[in-house]
This record gives sequence, structure tokens and C-alpha cells, in this order.
Amino acid sequence: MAAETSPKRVVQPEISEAEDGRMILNIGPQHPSTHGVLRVLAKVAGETIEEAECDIGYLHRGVEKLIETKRYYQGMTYTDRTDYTAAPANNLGYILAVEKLLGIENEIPDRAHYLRMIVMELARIYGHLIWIGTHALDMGAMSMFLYAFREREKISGLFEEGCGARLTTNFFRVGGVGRHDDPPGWLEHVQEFAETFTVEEFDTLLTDNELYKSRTKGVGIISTEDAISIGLTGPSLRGSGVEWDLRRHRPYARYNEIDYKIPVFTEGDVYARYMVRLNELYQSRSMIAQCVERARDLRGEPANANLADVVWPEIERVSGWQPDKRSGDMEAMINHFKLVIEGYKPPAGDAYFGVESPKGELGFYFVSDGSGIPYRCHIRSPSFVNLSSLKQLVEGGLMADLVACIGSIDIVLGEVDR
Amino acid sequence: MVDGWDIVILAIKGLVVLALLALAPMIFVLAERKILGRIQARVGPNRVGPRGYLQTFADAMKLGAKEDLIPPGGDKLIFWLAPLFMAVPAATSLSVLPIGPEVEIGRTIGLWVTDLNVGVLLILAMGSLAAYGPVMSGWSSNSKYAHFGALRSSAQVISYEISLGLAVLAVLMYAGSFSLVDIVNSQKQMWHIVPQILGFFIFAASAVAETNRPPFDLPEAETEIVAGYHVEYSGMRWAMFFLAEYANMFVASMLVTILYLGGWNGWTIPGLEGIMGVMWTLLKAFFFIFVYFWLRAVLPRLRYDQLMGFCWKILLPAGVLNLFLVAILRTIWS
Amino acid sequence: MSDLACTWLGLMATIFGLGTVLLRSPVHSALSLVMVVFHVAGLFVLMGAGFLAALQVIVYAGAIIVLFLFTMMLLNLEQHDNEPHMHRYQKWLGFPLGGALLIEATWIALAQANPSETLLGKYSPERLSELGGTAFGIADAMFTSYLLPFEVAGVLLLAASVAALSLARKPDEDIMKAMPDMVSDAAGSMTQPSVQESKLNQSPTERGDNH
Amino acid sequence: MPFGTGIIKGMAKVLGIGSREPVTYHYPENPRPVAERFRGMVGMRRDEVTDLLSCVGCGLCETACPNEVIHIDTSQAEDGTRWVERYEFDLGRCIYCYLCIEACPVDALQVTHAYHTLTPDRSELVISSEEMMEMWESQDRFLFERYWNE
Amino acid sequence: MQKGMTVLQAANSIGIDIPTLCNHEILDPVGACRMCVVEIQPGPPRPTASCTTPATDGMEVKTNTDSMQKTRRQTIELLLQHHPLDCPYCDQSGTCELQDETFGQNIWQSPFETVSKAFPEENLNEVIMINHNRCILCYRCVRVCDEQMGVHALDVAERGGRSFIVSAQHKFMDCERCGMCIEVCPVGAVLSRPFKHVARAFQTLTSETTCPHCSVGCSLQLESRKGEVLRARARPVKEPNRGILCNKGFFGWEHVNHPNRIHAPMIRRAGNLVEVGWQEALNHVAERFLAIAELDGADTIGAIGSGNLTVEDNYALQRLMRGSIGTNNLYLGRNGYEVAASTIETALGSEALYNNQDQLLNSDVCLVIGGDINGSHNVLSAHLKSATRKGLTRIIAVTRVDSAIDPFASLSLRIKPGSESTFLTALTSDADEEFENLTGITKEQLSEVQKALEDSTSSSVVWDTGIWTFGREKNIAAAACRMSKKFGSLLFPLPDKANIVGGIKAGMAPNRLPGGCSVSNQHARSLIESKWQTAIPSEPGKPMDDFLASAKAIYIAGEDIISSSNNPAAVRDCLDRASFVVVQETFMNATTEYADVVLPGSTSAEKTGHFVNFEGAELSVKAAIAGIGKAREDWEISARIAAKLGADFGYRKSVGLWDEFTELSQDHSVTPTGAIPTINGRMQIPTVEFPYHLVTETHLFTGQPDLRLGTTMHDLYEAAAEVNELDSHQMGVQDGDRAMIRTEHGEFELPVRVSSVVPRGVVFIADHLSEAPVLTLNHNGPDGMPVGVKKVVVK
Repeated sequence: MAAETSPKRVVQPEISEAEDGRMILNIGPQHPSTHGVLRVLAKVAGETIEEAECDIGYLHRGVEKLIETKRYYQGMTYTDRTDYTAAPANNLGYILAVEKLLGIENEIPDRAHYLRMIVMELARIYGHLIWIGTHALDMGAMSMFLYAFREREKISGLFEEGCGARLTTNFFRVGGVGRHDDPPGWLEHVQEFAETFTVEEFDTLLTDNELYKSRTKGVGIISTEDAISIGLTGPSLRGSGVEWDLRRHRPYARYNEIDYKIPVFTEGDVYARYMVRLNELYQSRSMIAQCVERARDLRGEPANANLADVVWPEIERVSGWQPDKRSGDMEAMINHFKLVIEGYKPPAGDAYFGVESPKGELGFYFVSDGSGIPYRCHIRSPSFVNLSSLKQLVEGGLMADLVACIGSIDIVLGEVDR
Repeated sequence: MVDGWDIVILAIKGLVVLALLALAPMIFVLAERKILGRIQARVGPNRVGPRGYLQTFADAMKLGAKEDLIPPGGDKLIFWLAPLFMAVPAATSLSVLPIGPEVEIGRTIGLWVTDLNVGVLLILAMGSLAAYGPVMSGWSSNSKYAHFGALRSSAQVISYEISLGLAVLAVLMYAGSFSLVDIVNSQKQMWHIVPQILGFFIFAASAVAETNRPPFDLPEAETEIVAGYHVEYSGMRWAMFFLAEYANMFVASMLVTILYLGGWNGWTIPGLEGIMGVMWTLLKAFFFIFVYFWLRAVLPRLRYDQLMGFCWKILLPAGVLNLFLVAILRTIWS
Repeated sequence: MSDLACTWLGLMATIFGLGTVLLRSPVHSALSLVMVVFHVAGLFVLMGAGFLAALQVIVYAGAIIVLFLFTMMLLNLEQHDNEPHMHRYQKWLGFPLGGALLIEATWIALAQANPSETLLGKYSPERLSELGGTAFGIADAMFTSYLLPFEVAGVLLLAASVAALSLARKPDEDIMKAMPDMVSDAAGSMTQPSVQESKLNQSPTERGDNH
Repeated sequence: MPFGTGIIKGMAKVLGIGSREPVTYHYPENPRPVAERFRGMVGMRRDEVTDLLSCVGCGLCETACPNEVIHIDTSQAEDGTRWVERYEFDLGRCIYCYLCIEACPVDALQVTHAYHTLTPDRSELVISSEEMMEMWESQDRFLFERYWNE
Repeated sequence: MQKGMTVLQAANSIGIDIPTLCNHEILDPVGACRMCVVEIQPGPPRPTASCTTPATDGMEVKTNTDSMQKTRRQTIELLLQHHPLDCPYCDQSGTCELQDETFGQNIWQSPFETVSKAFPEENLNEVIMINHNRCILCYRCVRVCDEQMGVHALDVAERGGRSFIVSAQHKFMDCERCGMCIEVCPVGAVLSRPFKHVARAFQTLTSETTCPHCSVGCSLQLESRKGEVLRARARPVKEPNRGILCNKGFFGWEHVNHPNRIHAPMIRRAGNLVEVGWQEALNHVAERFLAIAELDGADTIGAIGSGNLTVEDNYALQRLMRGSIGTNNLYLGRNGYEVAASTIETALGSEALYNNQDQLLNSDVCLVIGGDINGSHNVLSAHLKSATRKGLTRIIAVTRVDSAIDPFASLSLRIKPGSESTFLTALTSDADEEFENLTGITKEQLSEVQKALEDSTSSSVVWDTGIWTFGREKNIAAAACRMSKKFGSLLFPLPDKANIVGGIKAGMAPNRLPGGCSVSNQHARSLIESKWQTAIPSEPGKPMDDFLASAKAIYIAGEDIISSSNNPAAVRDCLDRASFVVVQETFMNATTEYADVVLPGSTSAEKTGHFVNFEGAELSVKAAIAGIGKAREDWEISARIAAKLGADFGYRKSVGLWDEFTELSQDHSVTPTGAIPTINGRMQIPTVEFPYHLVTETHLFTGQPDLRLGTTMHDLYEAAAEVNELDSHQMGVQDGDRAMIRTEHGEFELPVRVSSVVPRGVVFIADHLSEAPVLTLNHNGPDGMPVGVKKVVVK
């Protein structure tokens, strides 16, 4: 039969060339420096951008809706793919929100927390490195990109060693870290990385570089008030002089038990945001070292909570299964089965949990109807909020500033569109 | 008078220039990729041929085999002509560059195709013609990015032409001739860089800008306007832009060598002046080309207004100042 | 050989000259003009005036016609196709004036016993080689016998460019609106100090940054 | 600091980095060694006793998979036992989350270190249990070698 | 809290969950598993099973104390001690109640050393098997078979810890194959053989729908996966079936994904049906209809719907015909129910037609007349048995062959086929002399029935209208009406298809508009006309036979009118003569051979709509899978053709049609005239040549012809002429011999089976079997015909 023709809804950009004869330049969605498939419609007068408008949605995959069709443990695989530059940070946000929903926050063993923090801070470095690399590349300094990736590879290697995946980690499990307990030697390798990670290189190459400074200082200024009213979080907010860091101000895991500083710069320009991130690299490096020490002290303790209705049983107890002889544990088998096919069922209710991802406050909001599948999932993605400041940043600036500004707010389109 | 040998020698020289035009970019591209790779903690091309040395040949073949796209809505004739306007001036410039002293092989042969008495001017003229390629290609592509690139490029070329000219003028004052051979010969005692260090930097900066190379690569700034004026080109036509860029780089490097670094003047083994001269010239030129790569590896790009400001507010006054100083020096010393 | 070259160059210059006038696309016309300049430069070279040829290319082809092209491309002249190309009296003035020019030239050519000598003036090749090349010849002429006209011309040009700038700066001029700042940038962005530009001056001086 | 020192420092630094060994791995002749936990393509254990599939077709992997990668059809064998008629694994859809391996109650699905999915034909990415067992046995270069040498 | 509730029910009613294993909502409590233990104050200080303890006032019940939890955990741990590690391939895992309880009790590790039992799996019959290792001895299967189905095919052997479930008969369990034991089993002990290892229960999609097999309209869940219907389950517990199913509902779904389904539209070209695209087929149909309507008049066009289609399907078809083409020639196939219904309506009014099942089960006397409703409406029969068991009603079974309800009947009589109306008439008036001869029932027995009816405060008459289709449906309806007048009996004519009632209500009759109003009703017509924006003819359509004889274009949806006709040759002639025949079907059949266009319709598992059952209750049908191949829902096809004819219904989902239907259905209380037609025609007496009566009924293991193509149903019952053992001697045939079945109108060959349920003088041939074309035997309906059986000697 004839295919039903549904009326096509085309969203027209608000600005057009017809009005006053100014040229509209389509920057993106396929453009080298839009960090994905962002499309910026810029009304330009010569090189000056008079008006800019973002058009997003080119990478929309309906992650929230997908999560709403999957059991809780499956949903996490999609969070790897929102902010793919720092997947473990998303994993952690997801896991913590689900744990809050289940009401088991206090059951998580210390060691799991420290392992999570190690991975989280590695992810922060991971995310900031790709930011520094691409931002510098946008500015034309191409070597930075490769140096950043060189360091990033090492972290990829650490992720791979820890959980098996380099990019889309799916690292943690509700109740702990699942099977991804630290393998032998991993903590030592992390320690080694923390000792050899050379932030100073980036410092030398960009911080003092006159050309870089001239490109970034005084460009894309966003005032403290504007930053707060837009809802900026993370380094973008701290670059505008607000000391706000969820790790400190709404502590989770064991962040209140280690020492670190929160870098804050007041200028609110691209350079200040760069300096915040650069300093966070130093901070994360020292945090990793501290966490590794704690995790080592806790060796031998469990890394998963002892909750039969949430944590998957050890596979050895299940897979002792043989068709003829009975060596597995029936109870473990049944728990395993129920956990796989139905998943844990949080009580009806809702929970929000925000973590400090490399890009800002990454929050997961769940509504549970008591079944094994979330009734509603919402992701408060920092990139999306940060992107909404772009208009303010670039209007009145030059084309080249646009590139610097897009870079400076650190967006990942996977997270913006979700 | 002109005899048969002269024609043969001229033909050989012409062939050498043609070969240079074709080969130098290939070598430079490979060198650039290798050097950049090494600087960036990687190895660069390493697949085609031994250690990747034939990579550019493979690329050239690939480009030759690619489809030649002509964007709709553009001016086909001009789109077709634009790459020629890029490549021909570059090739012409090559023909007046002397790469070594006169040598005696049965007869006296200058290691240059032709020694024009207005050689410097010819190169400047060709350099100013380089504005046509971007303008024509950018306009005929019917693309906004290409248009941006074209405007940026021609503005940049015209502007930096002036500071370049001012710097060259100072050298000409010293050398007292437009002929490149004469200029080199005038540096037997002292390279021009010594009295004209300011002029050298002005010339070097302007040369980088003239060739649209980082950190002055605004016309083709990849992260801003994608590829600038040649964004719509493909295949061999694009290769001609590419070729012209590297040929221009070579010309600029040679020019720096000839104007400031004494050309083939340098320590030489008696009897081998010719070879040593060529070696010195190329060595100096290659060093300058290496500096090109080096800059590309490290520096962020300038912003457009900063670029123009740099030219008009710093280089131009400095050029005038340099001219003034050189004039005084010249007057005093002579 | 040189006769052949001369004929060829002259012929091509004429053809491209006609093209300049007759081609419908202004961009093509401008490019034809560039070709005319080249061929005329070639004629100069044939006459031994290499310096002049180079200057011709640098100044006309490299700067002036580029600006022509520039303006044409930016103004999108295609839309003026329907308008009459000529001024009302242009046609009626053009033919007589062109005819007068032709007659003049013919008259000069025929009136002199040795026309080439007349055309060469006082700077014959021998004289030029004596001076050390066409550059010296021109310099000699410019800074000795024609100093005053040269300086006057310089002052006039300066005045004209200042006038052009002040005209172009008029904010309510329609054409300025349609034309991006690029043109004035090309003409020299010093005329247009912007907020961003001032930062370039700051950054070098502001070396000891507060971070 | 005078103007340009930052640039010069940077240029010097870059030369310093350039003087070190490159970090490149020459893939594929000399690929990067992978960690023990590396999540490559999913393999399947061959049962030591029966020399057959060790999968019992319980469908847990199919259920746990968030991306509908696995398709299992089962039926009754003649003796009434469960018979896995078809086990298909679509590598083209796989996101390597390894939930299937965690879900397998009989350890039939196995970690392999194979990660080359080089093929000109998408349908070749749908691999059967036979190929999965082959992959588990050979551990690497499964789809890759087929096309690399051509 | 109602009186008589147990503690468990009381707790559940106020939302307190007490875990149970052996308890099931459709079964009586037994207290076998001890999962539901609670502490009761005042009372003995021990855990008490809440499922068997009646709730009383002042009871203080603690359900979740530590000691109770511990008891439950231990119960499960003990159950799991012997449980095999079968979860990976047990068909029940995912829906297993033992798993649920274990998981719910948060048991982490087994405290005992585990010991496996190693009984082999045992096949009880063709469809049911049992795995004793997994059994937790809750006796649900035994109880459901006994209590609900009244079959008692399962029992418990041995005692205590060694007890296990066995077939009550022999090793082979020859039961009704209703599958309820599979359904209620909490673990994977009693298993369905067709479903075994086919799919995992947790991967299937379920949809709640209504069974299409008979007019009870059982509510059930269909489980499907990857577009394939895998099995049915009797949940949730709902009217009208109250959580039980018969074998048709449970196993009769294999027709949905049968490979012989029609997958694409076809047009006959040069004598062959050629697959075409939908647009082409629909355009062709619309063009041809238009052309014929113009040439021969709309009166020569008509449509035949089916009781297998939903209300929406029939409604859409009649709207297409009435609205877009302008004809009232609409029929619902061979429709005995319609005759019976209009007889009752005229005599007693329309309220008398639809009575609630509850009224039937609670009436003092329930007279089951004629056909074996255990075969045709098994769930209703099970409910009757269950009600008898509880003492709610008394069954008087007056059937032609032995029936499974006989053991539950207080009086069970065998009646000669065709004499049912005589018997019923005799109940209300005096019996004449021929009575005993005709019916085979003595006058004493008759007066016993009369007495029982007279003594009762309420009584019901149940009969199956499918078995008297050709002419006698009016007689029995008239006789039943008289009974109703005399004894106040409620009448339960049971239609022979799931949605006959709905089909008539949808307006699929030549003289009725949607809702049941007469076509000549001006008010109803104008209402419909204003809704449809078109005029509809005011004249009723022709009778079906007249129409067929003069038809130029026929649209047949879901009905094999040749096989279901009493005169197939005549119908064949008619179809041959008609210039354009559209058949909308799911399977190729005799009628499709005459089709010019075949359109792939869908089965009830693929569509959404409503059925109306014998009670007049509207039951929703929901699609479990998308249409097979290019098959579309039948209403959609009609709607598309209407759109091609220029009148778009404007609905994308069937719910729009349903709303329109309910909006247009007018109350049409027919004033009863009280006129009961007289009974005419008598049963035919056997002769020497044809000495037996032929009985053709719906057997338990047969169903609607196109719904029984699946292998399971087909294998259960092989076509045969069932005869009494004594008769077989007389005929000179033995079990398994092939015999020629003859009447004066026709004959065919069939194997003979000696059966204990068939009384003397009767040859039983199940209806709806393609191997046994019983309809060819008589123009006026084969039922009760004198028939001869002669052994075929194989040469």
C-alpha cells in the first residue's frame, strides 16, 4: 500500500540572507573546527560576525530514549557515546545516579570509590587533552594536537588494561566496578603515568606563546553574571571567576578525602578558560597519585558491594555449569539470570546526580516506575549548556575568534545532541 | 654570438628548471611531512617506497587520476585558468634564480637560466601576479569559503608585496643592480644580512606571508575557511595550486639566500667552486625551507586583522626605517 | 625574429584590447586588460626597456587591475546587464575623438623623417647603456628634467587617495554597506582601527602576564 | 620577557621533542600489543569434550546485548535436548561492551584479542558460531588477513 | 474484606504481597509449598500457611517477620537443593516463579550440598511433557486438570518426598490437551512440546488478545518473537474464560506463520494468479467494481464477510459496499446463527438473545441439547463442569454422541440426530406417539427432564447453532423459544465462529445496518448517510442464494464459501458466472480458485479490533505481530479500496472505525411479536440402503478449517468416520479400514474408526476436515442424514 506520507517538519534557521544583503556563512556541520557536526550560521560583515546562530541535532541518536528502552545495566553503554572524549566520566555519572535511585550509595566499598576516582581523573585528563589538542589545532598550532594525543594514548592504554576498551569504556558497574577490578600492575602503571605525564610541554608551547595569547586574550569574554545566568559549569564557569566544582561543593565518591585545588581565573576570556583547564591537568595528575596510594592501601578489600539483587554474582559461581554434573551454584545462577533478563529494579521514584565531568556538571536524572527499565532518563549535558553561550561569545568578533570560542567552551556534539 | 651550444645549454637549463618545478615540490612535501612527523613524535609517511620516500609520487599519481570537478554556477573559463595563473609565475620566477657561480666546462656557463638585468623586479612582478590565482579561483568557484580565501589572499599578497619591496629596495641600494647574479656577487665580502638584519626579518616575514604559509596561512586557514580559495578544486588542478605553493616557497627561500645570505658565497674548496657554490646555495635555501616547516609545527595562526595590522603597522614602518638606515649606512660607507 | 615577436605581441594586445571593450563579463574584460598589459610589457622588452616592462606588470597587472577585479567581484556586477552600457553622448563623442587620435598619430609618424628616432626621444639605446640601463634612464629623466611634474603627480595622487578614503568612510553610503570591509582592508586596514586590532598592540607589550 | 621569547621557547621545545624517538607503532606489521583484558571481537569456546559449540542457546547474551547484535535460533534436537540452530553475531553492530560475555552463564562466549574488521562487504561482518570458534582458537587476524594480502 | 476470604487473599486485597508457589488464583488453595507462611495472633506459635487459613475478625497477621523470612528462605533453599542447574535451557526461565521467589528473597548462596535428581524427561502425549527434576510438587497441574477442566488426567504417585506427577490414565496421557497444566506450572516441569526450546520466555513480546477459534472469545496472551507467533498463554485471568484455555486456544496458532499463507496480492492473468503490488491490485479492484456498477448496476455487486474477521473488518467491508458502491448485498457466509437470532428476536425480543455466562453457570438446570459443546466450546463446557462440581448447577445433557460432560450431568441422554426440535417441542407440549421412535428417548426420561425444568427456579438451554445450519436452525430456535416461554429458560445459541455476533452487529447482513437496525429504518439510515456523506440504498439486499445466482462482482473476505456451502457445485457455478471475484484470504482454498483478484488478509494475530462473543460482550483483539509478507489488516484493505473509489474513510488505525461503529450503532429494541414459527420438516428416517444417521460436529481437535492448518492440531485428530463397535460388525468393517460413506446425494471415502463415544446407529464425522467433505453429502445439510457405510475393497 501507499506509504503514509507524513508532513515533513523543516526547521528553518531564523536568520537569512534576504534581510539586509549580508552574507550568511554556514560554518559546519562539516567543518574542520566545529568539533563534530555543529552548524553555526554566521551573518558576516567582512570578517566580522554580526550575528550567529547554532543549529544542532546532526548527531542526535536519541540516547535518552534508547536508555528508556533498555535495562539499567545496558543503558550505560550509551553513555560512553555521548561525551566520547571522556567516556568514564559519563559512566560514573550514570552509575552514581542509578545507585542513588537504588538507595545503595552507602553500600559501595571504599576501594571501588578510589578506583572510580582514579579512572574519573584519568578521564578528566583524557578529555582535557583532546580539548587542548583540538583547540590548539583550531588556532593553527598543529603539533599540540599530536602531543596531546600522544599522552592520551597512554591513558587509552590504561583504560584498556583496566577494562578492555580504549575509548568506550563501560567501566563501572552499579555496586562497584564489576569485573573491572584492577588487574595486577595496573595501579603501578597509573602511578607511572602520573609521574611521567608532561603537562609542562603544553605549558611551554601555548601559555607563553605570544601569538596564542594574542589570539585568545580578550576574546570571547563572558562575564561572571552571564556565565551564571546561562548556566555554564565546569572550566567555562571557573574561567569566569566562579569557584564552583561539584567535587568540592557536592562531594561524591571520596573526593572530600584527598587534596586538590580548584583553579579559578577571573578574566572570562578564552585564555582564562585555557588556563583553568591547564591547571586542572596539574591537579588531576596529583589527585591520581593520591588515589592510587589509597587504593593500594585498600588492596584485598572487595571492589563490589555485597548486594545479591543488584550486583551480578561472580561468573565462576555461575559458570561452573555443566550439563551433566552440578558444580555451579543454583542461587548464583538464578540471581544471574534474573539480573540479566530483568535487571535490578529500583523502587519507584526519581533521582538526579551530577558529577563534575571534564566539561562541567554532567547530571543524570532518572524516573523509575519500579521496573527494570527507566521510565524517564534525562541527561544534563554540560556541552549543551556551554554551547548556548556561543552566541554571546562570538557575536561582534571575527571569524577566527569564532573558531577560538567554539574550542574554548569545550563541546562535544555527541553530548550536545545526545 | 649565439651558437648551437648556447641553444643546447639553454635548453638544458630550461629542462632543469622544469624538472625543478616538478620535483622540488615533491621533495619539499615529503620533507615537510617527514620533518613535521618527526617533530610531532611520529614518523610521517612510511608506506610507499622505502620508508615512505615515494609517498609524494603516489600522491601525485592519485591526484592525476582523480576526477576534475567543476562547481556549478561558477565561471568555467576562469576556474580553468586560475591554476595556470598560480603555476606560471612560479615557474617564471624559477628561471631567473641563479643557483651557483659561473663555471668553466669548456666554456663559461652561468648556473642560471638567464641573468636578467631586472631579475629582482621580474620576481617581484611575478610575485604580484600571484594575487591573480587566488582571486580568480576564489571568485570562479562560486563558493563562500573560496571567496573568503580569495579576498584574504589578494589583500595579503598586495599588502606584503609592499613591505617585501621595501626590504628588497634596501638590498638593491647596497648591491646597485637589479641582477640577482650581481647581488650575489656583491656579497663576496659581507652578506647583506649583517648590515640589514632588520631588513632580513622584514623580508623573511613578508616572504612567509607572500607564500601563504603558517603562521600567515590565512587564505587557506583550514580551521576557519576550510581550504580557502582552492576548496573547490580537485585532481590535477588542485595539484597545480599545491605545486605553485611549494615552488613559491622555493623561490622565496632562494631569494632570501641570494639577497641576504650571500647566495653561493661560502667556504669552498678551490677547483670545486661550482659544486660547492650550488651546495651552499641549496643548503641555505633548504635551511630556510626547514624554518618554514618549523614555524608550521609550532605557531598558531594569526588572526586576519592582526595579519594586516602586522603588515601595515609594523613591517611597513620598519621597512621604511630600514630603507632609511641602509641609505644612511650606504652613504656613510661609500 | 624580433619583427615576428613584435607583430605577434601587437596583434595579441589589439585583440585583448578589443576584448576588454567588447566582452560582456566585466571580469573577463579586466582579465583581457591584464593580457593587454602583459603584451605591452612584452613590447617594452622588445624595445629593450626591461625595467619599464617589469614596472608595468608590477604596477598595472599586480596592483591596479587586481583592485579592479576585486571590486568587480565584490559588487556582483552581473545585475547591471540590463542597463545601457554607455553614456548618452559617449557614442557620438567616441568616434570623433578616436578618429582624431588616429589622425594625430599618423600625422606624427608621417611628419617625421625618422619616426623611430622621434619616438625614442633623447634616450636612445646607446644613451641608455651609457647610463647603465633603462632604470637609470628613467631615474635620470624623472629626477632631472621631469622632477616637478613627477612631484606634482605624486601630490595629486596622494590627494586623490585621501579623498577616496574620506569618501569611502562615509557611513551612510549604500555601496559601503553592500561591500564588506575587505576592500578598505585591502587598501590598508590602518584606516579602520577596530577593537580587536588594538589587542595586537597590547600583547607584545603585555609580556609579563598576570597568570 | 621581550616579545618573541615564548615563540622561541616553543620552537626550541619542539626541536627537543623531535629529537626523541617517535611513538608510532607500525601497524599492521608491528601492531601495538594489547592488554590482557582487551575487548576484541567476541569469540566462542569450543567444547573440549564434544568438540562442538559450547553455547546452549540460553539467550542471555541476546538479552543483555544493548544493540541487537546477537541472533540465536534454537530448536529441539531429535533426542529432545536444546539445539542451537543458528548463532549469528553481527560485528557491524557490535559496540564491544562485552555485556554478552558477562552474561554468558556457561562461559561459551570468550574474550579474544582480534580486532580487525576489515572487509569490503558488510554482510561478512555477520559471523556464525563456527567462525567465532575459529576466531577464539586462532586469537587474531580473523577478518583481516583475508583482505590485507589482496 | 469479603467473607470466606483466606488470609492470603485478604492480604493481597489490601496490597500486601505474600510470596507463594503452589497457590494460583484460579485454583483452590492446597497449602503445599509453605512459602506463604505468616504468624497469626492469636493462634498457635508456629508458621501458618496463609493460603489455607480463613481470615477472621480480630486476626493479627505478621507477614514479614524475621522468622518468617527465614522460614521462606529455607523453604527455597531446600527446594533448590535438588533443583537442576537448568536455567540456561529451561523453557520457563524468565517466567519461572521459583526464580522470582529466589531472587525476591535475596538469596546469595546455597548453604547445602546440592544433590541432583536424574529422572529422564517424559513425554506424556503429543503436546505435553514433564521433567520431574524441576518439579517442586505444588500440584498445580493436577489441580487445574481436575478442578477447572474436569478431566483429571494427572495424578500424584508415591508419597512424601518421593512423590511425583504421573498421568492418571496410562503412560500415554489421552486428555483434552488443553495445556492448562503447562500454563499453571510455576517452574519448567510440565512443558509444551511444540514450544520446547523454541524461544526464551523473556525474549518474547506479548500481546493480549482474544481467541478466534470459537464464540466463547477467550482472553489470552500471544507471545511472539521476530514476527512469529510462538505460543499462547491464559493470562491474565479475565472474563469470559477466567484463566483457562482449551487446546485450540493454547496450541492452535500455527496457522499464523504457516508457509502456505498468502503473502502478496495476486491478479489472475491468463488463467494464473500472478503476484502484483498492492497499488496495482487495489486499482484493478476499484476499476472493475466501478465498471460493473456502471454497466450492470450496483445491485449485482455484493460482499461476503466472515465470522472470523473482526467487527472492524466487517464494518469496513459493509461501508465500502453500502457507501462507495451502493449495494445491500452483504452476507456473513453460511450463517445459521443469524436465522436463530432473528427467530428469537421476533419471538422474545432482543434482550433474550444475549445472556451472560454467569447466568448460565448459576441456573439451576442447564439443558445442553444436541451437539457436544465440550468439543465446540470447550471452555464453556469446562466452566459448566466446574460449576457442577461446585454444585451451582445441574447439567442435563441431551446429546447425539457421548460427551465429556456426561460424567458431570445429572441426566445424560442420547438423542437421534435431527430430532432435537422434536424433543424440545415435546418438553413444552405433549409428546406424540412417534416421539420415542424419532428421538430414541423414552417418555419417562422426557418427563424426568420436564420435572427437573419445572422444579427449577432458573434454567438455561445451550445449543450449538453451527450443527443445524441448513434449515433446522429455525426449528430448534422456535422450540427453544417455546421452552423459554414455558419455563422461563435462558437461551444460549452458540455461534459456530468467533465473531458471528459481531459480524451481524457490524451490519454484514442484507437487511441490517450497523448496530442491527433494519435497512428500511429511515432514521438510522439518515444518521449513517450524514456520517458517511453518501447515500445508501434503502432496499434490503437479496437473499444470499439469489444474489449469488445473479452476481456480477463478488467480494469475499475471510470465508471459503464453496467449502462451507451446502451446495458447492451451485456456488462454483455462480462464481464461474460472476465476471469479477475478489477474495481476501489468508490461505488458498477452493474459493480462491475462482478469484480474479486475491488479496492477502490477515489472521487475528496480526490485527487489532474487536470480537463479539456469544454473550454479546465486546472483546478486544490486539495484533501480536505485523502482517506476514504483504498481508494487511482486512479493514485496511477495504478502506483503501474505498479511498480508490473516492471515499476515504480517513482512519489510520482500526480504533477510528470502532469509534464510528459504536457511534452509529443505534439502540434497536425490537418489539417482540411473540410469533413463534411453527416447526416444519421432520428428520429423515434411515432406510435399508442408508441405515445410519450421520453426525457432523465440531470435534475438540478440529476447528475452523483455515485455522487448523498447524501441525499440532492436525496431528491430534485424523479424519475418520467414527462408528460404534457393534455397528462396525454389522457394516463388516474394522478399525482402520477404508469405507465409502454414501448418502443419496453423494459419497466419499474415509477410514473407519471404532469409537466408544458413538452410540449405535450413528456415524460420526468431524466437521471442518478437508479430508472429509461432509457438505457434499446433502444439499440440505448432511447433519442427521441417513447414511450408508460400505467397506472399500482395495484391489
